[in-house]
Amino acid sequence: MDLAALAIAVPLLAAAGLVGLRPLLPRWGAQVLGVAAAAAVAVLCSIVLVRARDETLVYWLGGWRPRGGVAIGIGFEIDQFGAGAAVLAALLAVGAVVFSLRYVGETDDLFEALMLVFLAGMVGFSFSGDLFTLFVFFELTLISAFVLCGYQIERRAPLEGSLNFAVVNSVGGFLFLFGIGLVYGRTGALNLAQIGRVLDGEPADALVAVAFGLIVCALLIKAAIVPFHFWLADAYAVARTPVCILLAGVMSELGLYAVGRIYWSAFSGAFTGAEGELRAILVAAGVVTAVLGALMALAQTHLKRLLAFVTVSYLGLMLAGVGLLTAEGLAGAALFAVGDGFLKAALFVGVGVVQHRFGHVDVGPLHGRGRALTVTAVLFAVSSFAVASLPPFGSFLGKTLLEHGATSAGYGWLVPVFVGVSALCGAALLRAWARVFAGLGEPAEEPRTIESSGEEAGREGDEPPGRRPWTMLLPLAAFIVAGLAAGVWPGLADGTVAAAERFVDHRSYAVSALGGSAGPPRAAIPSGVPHWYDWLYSAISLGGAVLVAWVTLQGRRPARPLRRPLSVLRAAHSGHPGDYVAFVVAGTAILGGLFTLLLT
Amino acid sequence: MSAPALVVAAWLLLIGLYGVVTSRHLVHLIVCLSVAQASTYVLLLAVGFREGAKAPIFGDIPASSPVVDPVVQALTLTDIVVQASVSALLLALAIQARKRFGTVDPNRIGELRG
Amino acid sequence: MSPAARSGLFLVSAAGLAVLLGLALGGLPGFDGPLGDTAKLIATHAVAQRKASNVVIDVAFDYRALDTLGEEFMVFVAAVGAVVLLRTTRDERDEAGSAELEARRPPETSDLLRLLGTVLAPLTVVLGVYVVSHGQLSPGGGFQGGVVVAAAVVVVYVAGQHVAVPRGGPIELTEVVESAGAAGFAIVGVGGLIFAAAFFENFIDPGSQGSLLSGGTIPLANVAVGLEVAGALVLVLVELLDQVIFRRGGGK
Amino acid sequence: MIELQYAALALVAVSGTAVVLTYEPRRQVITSGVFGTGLAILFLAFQAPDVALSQVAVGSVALPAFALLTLAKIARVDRDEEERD
Repeated sequence: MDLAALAIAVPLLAAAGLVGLRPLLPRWGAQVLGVAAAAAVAVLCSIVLVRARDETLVYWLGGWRPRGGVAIGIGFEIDQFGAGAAVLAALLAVGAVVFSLRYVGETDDLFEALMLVFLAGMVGFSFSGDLFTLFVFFELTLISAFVLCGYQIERRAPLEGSLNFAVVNSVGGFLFLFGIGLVYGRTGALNLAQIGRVLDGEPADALVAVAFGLIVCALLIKAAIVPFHFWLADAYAVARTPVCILLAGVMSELGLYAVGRIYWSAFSGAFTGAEGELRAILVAAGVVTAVLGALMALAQTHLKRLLAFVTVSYLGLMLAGVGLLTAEGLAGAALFAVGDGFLKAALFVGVGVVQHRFGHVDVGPLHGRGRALTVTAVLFAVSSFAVASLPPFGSFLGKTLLEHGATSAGYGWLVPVFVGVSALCGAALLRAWARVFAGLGEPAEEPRTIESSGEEAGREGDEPPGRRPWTMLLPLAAFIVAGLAAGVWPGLADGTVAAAERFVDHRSYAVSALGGSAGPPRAAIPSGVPHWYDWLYSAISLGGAVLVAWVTLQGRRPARPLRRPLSVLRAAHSGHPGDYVAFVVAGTAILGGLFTLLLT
Repeated sequence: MSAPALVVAAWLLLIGLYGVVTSRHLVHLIVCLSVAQASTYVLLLAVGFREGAKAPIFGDIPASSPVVDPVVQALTLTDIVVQASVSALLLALAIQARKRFGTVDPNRIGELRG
Repeated sequence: MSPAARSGLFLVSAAGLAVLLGLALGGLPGFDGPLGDTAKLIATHAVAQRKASNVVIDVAFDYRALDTLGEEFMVFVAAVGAVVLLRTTRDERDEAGSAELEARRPPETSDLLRLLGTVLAPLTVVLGVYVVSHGQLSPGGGFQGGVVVAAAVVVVYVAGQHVAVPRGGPIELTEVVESAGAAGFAIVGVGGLIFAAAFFENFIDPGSQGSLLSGGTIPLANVAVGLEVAGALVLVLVELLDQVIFRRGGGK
Repeated sequence: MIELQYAALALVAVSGTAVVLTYEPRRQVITSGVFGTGLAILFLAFQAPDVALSQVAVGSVALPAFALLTLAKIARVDRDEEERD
């Protein structure tokens, strides 16, 4: 599977070329190179995805095949989930680079170079079957992402967002590496399958539980799960639109992907018998995140920050899906991540167009001014409804699978939670849409702090206002179409469930990586979604979203009983890196403690 | 006896994070991060150390002599480079923070609330 | 949170974390057990397979070369990021005004410093090249040697401040060196695809143990990394130095 | 060798704590240089000369240099602003 290696080498070489040839390359040449490299990655990863249909692709870097079940070098272990994540990242990157074509600023060849390294990092992360290589690409993704977040150094908010992003995620890196050290000390292995084989032997002890806890916390920081989520709202709210597309569309989801990957390949044998407890912990964390994110989204009047909290909320839903520890839940989370990833990218592009036109994204001052942007208004509304699980978009299909997974795992009470959270997030989006694009309701409360003062306001780019180049509307439409395709592609739901069955098969993963004999493959049961009641749930979500949006549109401030809890919540989001790190340590102690108490 | 090394590793992680949490100066905060990261070097190398074994460089020692774990050393090399890269960028952000916010005290930088 | 609340939350949680870490670390084997499976395989076979006596470098540049590729591009991003994050912004330029920028000439350096620089720099470069080229034999390698070379370049840069260093030329040259190094390492990987069967497969004859060219592609990779690290470090340091030296407001 | 290891561990633990508790940044950079060198000695005692060399390059030279330059720049901005006022 040389193509998989090329999917990492091509963007890296292109990035080096962009920087090295900067004096010679004209601007358009650099842009062509950037788009071409990202598109090449998309093509390469798609071929890999197609080839991964029937079997897990194993690729040993440097030709170092394992000897007697012991890995010597680094292995890629690529199944449809890993390849799919890479395709999603590459497609979003193509859209992001196209969006940024007419979006000129300073030193932009460097911008494209950084985007390509960022993409290579995510692709490597999705392919890796090695714990330390996961860490390396985790850090590569992080470091390029936070430079991209802070790209606009002439403004204050990006600087602070980037700083918090870097500090909190660096701490995540330490936890990750500490966990790797513990695992390596116990197993003498870095290859996930090999770790799994050593750990299978006996039930987990404190070392295994704590190591798992540290690694999971590091990944949950990336995935912005409460209480590790604080940095995300700060960073995503201030990054430039093309960066947001990749951050919110795929980077955080990759954290959850890695939780699943590491659990099923390495740790699930050691935790046999304790799945119930682990399920309860992960689902609880997911639900708390989903609800909190939705409430915070409703409290926002800054469009990008609003989208950031919708992202947090939906990441919570996905964690709940992965945390069910069943193939169906995982498949639902994956499909939901793809559909929602495209639609959220579309929403960020929509907000980017608004920012391009008006120079800021505060709902208050924008009241009714979006009427001028007809196409954007329509597309933004469509994506908002789709995010609130409008059939037949991918988000609807994914959430349907999630709900089925929850019911069959005995967590039927999750269904109303999912429906309610979708309604709240949809309401937050629709209310903002109604204010900005339709001029309905009262203007929002006082402008938010970010970018609201005159000094901070500034258009993204040098284009004269009023023009909405096709390079911005094209990705917007394409992302919506992709989100739709993720819902109507024939056989996608069943295919995803089948892929998930393979993903959660601990034993056959090890066999495909290191050899040995596997049992018969598990048969995937056709999901049969959507049923009639799934349409009903969707209708409730959508109706609830419109209703909540309508009710909250009337008042300038939140309802009286909600004010105090909301203000406490908002005060916790202080923008202080010390606070955030303290929360990270608290979360790690709690999660690690629960794992140690309940899983050993 | 591996206990002292492991205790020092855990201590460096916790004290480094304490510094990050209580910091009043961004440069101080960044240096404290590097202390916390040093904990991972100590842990990795302690995990790979074997009493009486030599460094895994077969220039001057016979090929059969016992050596310490070469893999963790390669991992630590990578780790050190990660730290250098992240710290350099954070320091660049600190300079910009001073220019834009007029302060390097994280308690007084606070644009992003709620 | 107030500072007291923040410290309180941290101390309570850190105490909990300390207990967990204590429990976990207690489960690690001591210093007397056998090496882990992977390490044992590599420690016994590396020299025979690669002929390079420094097994750590074998691991970093051959067995686990992909990790090092990721690491090199982190350095690459750090250098690019320093250029991005420390660039002079438009408003700063407006504020300073072109006349004032003209007046902000770098200060004169003393003859002694210049002499010291002239003598030290070539010696340091030689040392750096030695460290890079002997990585497969003795402790050292591309990263460490690259840092040494960068130190030499920066000494020249600081000592040579009296020569008006035109902004643009040297920086761009450094960027070229840095990206050539980064690309070079990736190309060594692609070479494995072309001349052998897998990405980063060692496609050059490993030679004999102890010789300067032992290890096949390992010395090549070391040179690439050395270039990249030296270039990147020079970029970061020069960007930081520029912030300090060139802005020494002589016009005031 | 194990004695050297204990001594280096003690040095690292003490100097690491000192780095964190030195809140004055300029003095902290000096302590961090000591800490970085202590780590390098510890790595030698761990039979890791390659890592020790990297640690000297990064912990004792590059990082303190970065940090000092950053502090110099911050002081520079402070002074410029005072002059302007």
